[in-house]
Amino acid sequence: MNNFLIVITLALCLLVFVVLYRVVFGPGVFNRIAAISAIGTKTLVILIIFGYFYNRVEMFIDISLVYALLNFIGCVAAAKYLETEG
Amino acid sequence: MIIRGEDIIIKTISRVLVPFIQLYALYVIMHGHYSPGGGFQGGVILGASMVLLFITHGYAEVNRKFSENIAVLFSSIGVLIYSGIGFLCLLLLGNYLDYSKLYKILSVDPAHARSLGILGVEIGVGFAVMAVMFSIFFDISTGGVSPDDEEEAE
Amino acid sequence: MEVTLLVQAADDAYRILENARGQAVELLNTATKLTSDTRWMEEKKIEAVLMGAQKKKSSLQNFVVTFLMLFAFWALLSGKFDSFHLSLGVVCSFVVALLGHDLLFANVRVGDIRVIVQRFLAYLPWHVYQIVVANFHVAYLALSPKMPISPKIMRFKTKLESDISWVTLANSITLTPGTITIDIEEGEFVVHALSEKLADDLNTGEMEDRIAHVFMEADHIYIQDVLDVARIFAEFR
Amino acid sequence: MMSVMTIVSVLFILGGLFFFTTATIGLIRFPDFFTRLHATGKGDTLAVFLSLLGLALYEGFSLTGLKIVIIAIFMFIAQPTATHAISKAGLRFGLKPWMREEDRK
Repeated sequence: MNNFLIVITLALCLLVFVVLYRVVFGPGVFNRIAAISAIGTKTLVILIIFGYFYNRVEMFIDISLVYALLNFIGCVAAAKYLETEG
Repeated sequence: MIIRGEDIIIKTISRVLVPFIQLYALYVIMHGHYSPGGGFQGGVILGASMVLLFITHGYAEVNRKFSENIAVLFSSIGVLIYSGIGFLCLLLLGNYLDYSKLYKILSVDPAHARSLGILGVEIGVGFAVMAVMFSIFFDISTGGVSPDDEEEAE
Repeated sequence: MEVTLLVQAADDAYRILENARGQAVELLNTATKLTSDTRWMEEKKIEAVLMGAQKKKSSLQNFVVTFLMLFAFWALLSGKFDSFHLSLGVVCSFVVALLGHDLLFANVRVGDIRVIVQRFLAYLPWHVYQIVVANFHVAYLALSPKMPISPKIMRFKTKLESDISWVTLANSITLTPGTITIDIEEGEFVVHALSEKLADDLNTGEMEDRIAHVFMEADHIYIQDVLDVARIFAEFR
Repeated sequence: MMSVMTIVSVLFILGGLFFFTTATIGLIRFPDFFTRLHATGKGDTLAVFLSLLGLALYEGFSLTGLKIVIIAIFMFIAQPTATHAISKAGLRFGLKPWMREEDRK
């Protein structure tokens, strides 16, 4: 099972790098925000899988929940800011 | 009733989520000595929940619950709790923040006293971080002048 | 001679009939106006009664319910059931409930909460099915070389009333195949659809009906629907 | 020897990885901002839900598993809302949706 989880983690990291293309080259700031939000969702799964490697799942779940919360709040805040500025 | 034309979806969702986020932040503060996190992280989440309420419900709603003056008061109280526990340890002939000396006034064994001392310090740090983060956001978003002051000036 | 009399009589008869019809129309008009007036007044009265009742009991009740929900959430998070941590939980939920008891239940609609929860749970399987279909659709579009999409923006008005059902509808639209809710402008949903067919699927209003059923909004019966005045008028003219 | 639960959770996680992959490919390949939001808004929601459900099953029915389910439910609520927030800001900002050539006339 551990090997399987390592493979999943590596695949997710690869996907994060693919999404990073949109963050760097994505035309306009909105594409970048959407891509960063997508990276956040992948990261929170990776964080929980890390918990299994270190045998401290309950600790990493807390971190992952915080990550999800801040991802959501940051996304809404950026959207609101651009809405008022634009 | 529904106010037509307002961004009702984000408003409703954040309205439902904010109490749970705040409780989660308090959980992170209170369980700082078992799990990751602690005062600073919990304070940041608490501040973030306030920011979410601010950007979705506007100045008036937040000001009714948690005004800027209270934020300033809370940041001072947080620092007071932190430094107060530290100086209390000094008075009890220990080092600064040497929690185990607190057993002399708490009537528990030193290990338990250490845990309680850490909890107290974390509550103080959490309050301070939350209030400072919120007032920084407040100042940035209103340009340093609160709408109440403007009304009085007019 | 007789012809003129006849014509006159016919004329008179016609005028009388015309008069009678005018009066009848007027009467019916007044009647409809009255029904709509009384309906409006009745609605106002019911609304006032409900508002008053809600205000009286709502504040304390909301506080208690919020407190209990938050405390359950705390117990789930904490996982430590000794007295010290539980008392910490009581204090924390009390503080948060004090600050936010008007947030969680801001616009409560009148309705049986147990029925709503039951119907919502019954609604979920269909919704999950829709989400899975939507994901395979996105996967197909993303992997197909030609990418058969022709996006368009459509607007539609909804008949739903409360804000929680609006939110459910908007999030459901976002999660179902090929459509996302972009905006709500003056009560109109602005939806971005990936193709004409998917937009038509949305226009049939199946999802709207289901959500109206979940939040008990399909159970209204308006007086206007029962007392169909328009048909009587059509008979007269 | 793997138990049934482990196999089911492996299947769930693989499903989550598949939808993550398609959402990412969609994010890269789709022509404009709104169509890309279709990919992230739908794909990531179900992918996170499936992977977290798989991990929760692997963990078993404990408090930790319940916490993972809480994250999944939170994402289920938050992801469409975030999508809505960004797309609304984009529309108000003045982004024009991409259309096919024949539709523009």
